[in-house]
This record gives sequence, structure tokens and C-alpha cells, in this order.
Amino acid sequence: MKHLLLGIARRDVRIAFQQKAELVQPIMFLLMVVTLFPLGVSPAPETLQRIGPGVIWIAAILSSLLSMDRLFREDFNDGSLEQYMLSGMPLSGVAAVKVLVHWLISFLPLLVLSPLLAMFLNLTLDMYVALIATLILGTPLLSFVGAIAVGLTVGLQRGGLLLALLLIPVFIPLLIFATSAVDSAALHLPYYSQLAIIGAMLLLAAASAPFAIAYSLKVSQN
Amino acid sequence: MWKWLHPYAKTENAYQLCLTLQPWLWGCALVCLIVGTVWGLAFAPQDYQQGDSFRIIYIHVPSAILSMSTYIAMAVAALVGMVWQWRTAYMAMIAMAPVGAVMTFIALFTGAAWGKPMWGAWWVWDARLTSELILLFLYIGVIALYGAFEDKQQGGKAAGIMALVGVVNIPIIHYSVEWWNTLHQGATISKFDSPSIAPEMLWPLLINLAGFAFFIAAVTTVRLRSEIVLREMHRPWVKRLADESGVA
Amino acid sequence: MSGLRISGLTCVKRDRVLFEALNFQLMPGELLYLRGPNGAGKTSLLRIITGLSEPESGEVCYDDMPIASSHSFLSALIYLGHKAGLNGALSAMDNLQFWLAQHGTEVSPSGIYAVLETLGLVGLEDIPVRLLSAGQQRRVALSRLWLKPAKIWVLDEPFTALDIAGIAWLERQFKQHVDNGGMIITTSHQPLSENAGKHSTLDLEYRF
Amino acid sequence: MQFDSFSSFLHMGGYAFYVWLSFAVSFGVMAVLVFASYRQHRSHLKSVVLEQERLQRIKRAKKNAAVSVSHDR
Repeated sequence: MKHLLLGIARRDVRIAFQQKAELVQPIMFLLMVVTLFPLGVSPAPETLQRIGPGVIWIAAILSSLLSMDRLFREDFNDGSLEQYMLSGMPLSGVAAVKVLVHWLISFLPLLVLSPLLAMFLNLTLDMYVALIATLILGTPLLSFVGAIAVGLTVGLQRGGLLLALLLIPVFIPLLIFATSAVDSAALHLPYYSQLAIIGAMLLLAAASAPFAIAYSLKVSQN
Repeated sequence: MWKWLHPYAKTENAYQLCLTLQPWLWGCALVCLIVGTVWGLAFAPQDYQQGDSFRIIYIHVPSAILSMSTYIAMAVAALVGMVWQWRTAYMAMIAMAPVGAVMTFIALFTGAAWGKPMWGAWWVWDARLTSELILLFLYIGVIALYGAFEDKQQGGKAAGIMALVGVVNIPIIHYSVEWWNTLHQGATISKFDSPSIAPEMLWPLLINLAGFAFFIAAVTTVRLRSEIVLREMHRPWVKRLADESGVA
Repeated sequence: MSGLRISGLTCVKRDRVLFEALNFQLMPGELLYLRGPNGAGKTSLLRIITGLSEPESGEVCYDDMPIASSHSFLSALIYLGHKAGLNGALSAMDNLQFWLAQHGTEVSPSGIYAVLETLGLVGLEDIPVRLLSAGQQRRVALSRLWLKPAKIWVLDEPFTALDIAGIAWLERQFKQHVDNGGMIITTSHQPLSENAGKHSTLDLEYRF
Repeated sequence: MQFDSFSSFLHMGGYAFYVWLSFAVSFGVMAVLVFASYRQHRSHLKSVVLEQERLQRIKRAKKNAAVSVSHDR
């Protein structure tokens, strides 16, 4: 286990902070997409409040697709992935650690930014609390499931767009439950059932995704 | 034309120029800012409508004006760099970008803080605040583009073109957002017309404006010097400078 | 008996049979030079031997144990492929330290500096690897051979981008490793000189 | 002086929170910018010094290598 943490986790954090500029880009993309909606739809506070949760979640999914590709592509292209496979560390462990580090680096800033997004879209406090809960439970799910598709497309040259085609259908249940949770929070209705479902999906992904990712990496490595 | 400026194209002279200008700029900036702020906060009369909350104007208006003018200055530096092939101009542009972004952020924050007592919400999609936010995105675009390049020379040129594209778009964005705002006039409650400026209110504003301008110039000279040191790393005068500075 | 045994190995890539029913052994203290034209499947064979790729049929055993289930195989193996396995944003030192952490080998930083010095990389240890030349990056990748105590060296074109002095030096190191009871399988686009000592060869021909 | 006492000055006609918050944040961000700019300047100077030391190390290593080669012959 120590090898995993020292060898993979610290390395990914070090690499991420070497390229600070790339850390900021998905977050700025998210901010800009959210800014488009008041300009495109209407700045009226009531409209924004109604479409708010959906806008934030759709923007989060799109921005995650952008930064997801970076998960294995660099290691695949420079040969580090081969060295991981021959290092004796379980590949599923490597995959799990890489996904968690990727979640920390690209989704934590999203959680930090969410109050600003909630302010832009005029969400009430209860809606914001529900939004944060769904984001905390939902974004790791995005990372885990996304990493499987990234593992499969890492060998292809232009995997970016194909990744979106693969993942968007898979993210739809998460989008539905997350936005319905925030909407019922707006109406002061309990939303624990939606959170429970998202939590269940997360646990399922956390348990099975690393093995699927390891397998997909072996397939694209072969 | 402009021959007397040409020697400053050589980066060492530009470095020395920054060094000599810097203390004066810091001096003027501090004096103007202190006088302007104190005068605005304590001695300027209240606004008959908004009471004392209007005093935020003494930061919001100067930073809003200067955020726009810094971007224009950036574009001018880019144009000069492009037309006369001055590397120093590109470096000045890159030095200015973060300062302009900070000014835009200040304008946004103070605008939101000023709007809260009036409209009850921290953020309203008001025409001026929205175009200010888009200006912040333009700044971030230029800074991110420059950061993405490994070869700083190339990065400077690319960011320069982006700055020029941005400056052409600023009026377009401004008027389209104004039009968008009138289109949805009913929707938002933003009567954000600045209060009628009585002369004794105006003076501290102008002083603060000068103070902010000197501040921007001073920080830009500091950042320009650091950019020059980075870009001319292998020049003997930079090596001598680094040894003298004793930053071992 | 210890050593690598390959039996009945067949590999098919994009439904073209690269090689069929390949049998050979590699005993400690032996250097095997894999020869063959481009596209003959040299790299694929090496990847199958290390376990990175699955063969169509056949088996690779180490100490009479299939490599998939053998614990000691991976810790006794170093594989250097075409790609150097170094991340451009990190420095050579960082790359090697993380690689050692992944393989669970403890080497002090001064030890790493010493190995890099023998490879003529003084002063280049702390700058991002992308700023190094291809030959220097190849040397950083090669330094792994002396950082991790491994018996089996599986090397794919180790001499690429190395200068003449580098090649001669590396061949001498091969001879030394083989004399100490190590095993090496390597491919090379130019024949091995006598510096590398006695070596057996295996030829793969191009099959349509 | 617009305000009769210092406490009413602080009170700022009921808008104390907004006025002082915006002034504090603005001058705070400006101070951070100044500090970051000077720190960046120092770090660039330091990287020049480090670069020079690195080049010396490389020269010295080459010189030693040249010396040791001459011994072998």
C-alpha cells in the first residue's frame, strides 16, 4: 500500500502542480458555461433559480469530460503505464489511487467554486446545501465511471470526443437524481432518497470500477 | 519616428528605466490612494439617496475604469511589440495582464458589495457587472494562453494577438450586454445609474483614480523587471545582477 | 531449474501471425540477442515475455512457474521499451525516485546521483526531463538497470539515440551483468560488438 | 469631517459591513498582488543563480572526466 501512495499519489500531485495552468482550465470552463445561461436564457432571478441545478450539473459533467482525458493519456504516451504494470503493484490499486487523486485535483476546486455558481444562478441556501451534497457524492462517481471509458480510449489518437459519446449516456441517471434532489430542496421537500440512490451508485462504482479500469488498461495496452 | 524610445528596446535599459521610475510611482500611488480614500470615506458628503454605502464608489469606479484601460494598454503594448518587433513591449504586456485581472476582480467585488444593500442580492446580472465579468474572462484567457506556451517568446506573440482580438471585442461585448440588459429590463431590478456627482464628491474620486493608476504602473514595473530577468536569463548583465542581489 | 523458459509461443497481431510455436530458454549468465527485420514481432515477443501482452497460445515460465502467478518474476525483472517511461514535467531525479517507490526499492538520493553521474548526466538531474535530448532521456531510462537489483533485463532497442561511447560502455555493462549471473534479452538495430561478450542469438523472420 | 464621532464613522450610516468589506478586500488583494510580484522577482533571480551553479557543475564534471580519461591512457 505504501508503494501506491508514495509512488503514484505523490507523483500525480507533483505532476499536477508542475502544470498549474492546466488545473485552472476546467474550472474556468465551468464558470464561463454557467455565465452563458443568464445571457442566453434570461437574467430573471426566478428563471435562473429554476434552471440553476440543471445548469450547474450539466456544466460539471462537461468540464469533467474535458479534464478526464488527462487521467491516463500522459502515462500511456510516455510509457509510465508499462512500468506501473510491471511494478508488482495491483493495477486496480493503481487505478483507484489515480482516480482519487484526479478527483482531488479537478473536482475539489469545483466544490470550492460552487458557492459562486450558486450566487450567479440565484440559488437559495437550502438548494445550495442540496447541491453541495449531490456534488460531493456525485463527482467521485463521475471520476470512477469516467476512468473506465478513459482506460478504453487511451490507446486511440483522438479519444476526446469519443469519450464524451461513451460517458454522457452513463451519466444521465446521476444528472436526473442530482437535479431532482436540488429541486425538491427548493420546494423544502426531503431529498434523502435521491442522495441515497446517488450514494449507492457511488459505492457500486467505487467497489467495481478499479477492476474494470485495470482490465480496460490491459486491453488498450495489449 | 520615436527614435528616442528605441534605446529602451534593449532590455537592460528598460530594466534600469523601471528601477528609476519605481520609487516615484510607489510614492505617488501611496500618497494619492491615502488622500483619496480618506477624503472619500470621511470628508465627502453623503449621497442623499444611498447614504454612506455610495462611498464604495471611490474604489469601484476607479478600478472599473482602470480595468478597461489596462486592457487597452495591454493591447497597445501588443501592437507595439508586433509592429516594431520590441520584445520588451511583449514583456510589458504580460506584466500588465495579472494587474488588470486584479483590478477587474476588485471592480466586480466592490460592485457586488455596493449592489447588495440596494438590490438585496449579492449578484445581479446588471449590464455593467456582466461586461466586467466578461472582461475578467478575457484577461484570464490571455494569461492562460501565455502560460500554456513553453517558449515564452512564442507565448508572448500568441497572447499579444489574443489581447488585440480582445480589445476589438470589448466595445462589441459592452454594447451587446447593454442591449441585452434593456431587452430584459423588466426582469431585473437594476437601476444601477451612478449617483449624481457633486463636485466635492468628484475630487476624491479623481485622486483615487490617479492613485490606482500609479499603483498599476508601479506593480507593472516590478513585474516587468521580473519578466526581463526570466527572459534574459543567459545575458551577462542579468547574471551580474543576480549575484549582486545576493539572493543565493 | 531457474531461468526463463518459453514454450509453444504464438503471437497474432491484426490477424497476421508474427511467430508460431516458439521455444527457447534463457539461463542465468546468458545474453540473448534477438534479431529480425522490422515488423518481425521482436517487440511483441519482448512484451509477451514480460507479461505486458497476452500471447495467442503458449506459455512463459520463470523458475518453472507461469509468470502470471510467479511472485519473484516481477521483482527480478526490468523492462525498458521504446518509450522511456519518464514524465516530461518531472525532473530525472523525481521520475526515478517515484519509479523506485513504485517498485518498493529503497535507494538514497546520493545513490541515484552517483548512478546518473556514471551515465554522464551530471547537472541534468534536476531539470524537467522534456528539456533533455533523446539520448540523455535514454540514459535516464537506462539508469534504472543499476538502481533496482534485478536479474532479468528485457531491453527493447536500448542503444537507440546513444552515441558511440555510450553504446560501447553499455555493452561492457551487459558483459558485466551476464558474468554476475544475470540474464539479458535485447534487440538492437546494429549487431553487438565483442564488448558484449559471448551471446546467443535468436532470429525472427518476417512472415506475410 | 462628515461624521460627528469616530464610532459613527465606523458605523458608516448602517452600511459598515459592505463598505469596510469592499475596502478591506480590495486593498487586501492589491497587497497580495504586490507581495506575489516581488516574490516572483526574487524567485526569478534565484533561478538565474541556480542555473549558473548548474552550468559550473557540468563544466567541473566534464573537466574531471577529461582528467580521468587522460589518466587511463
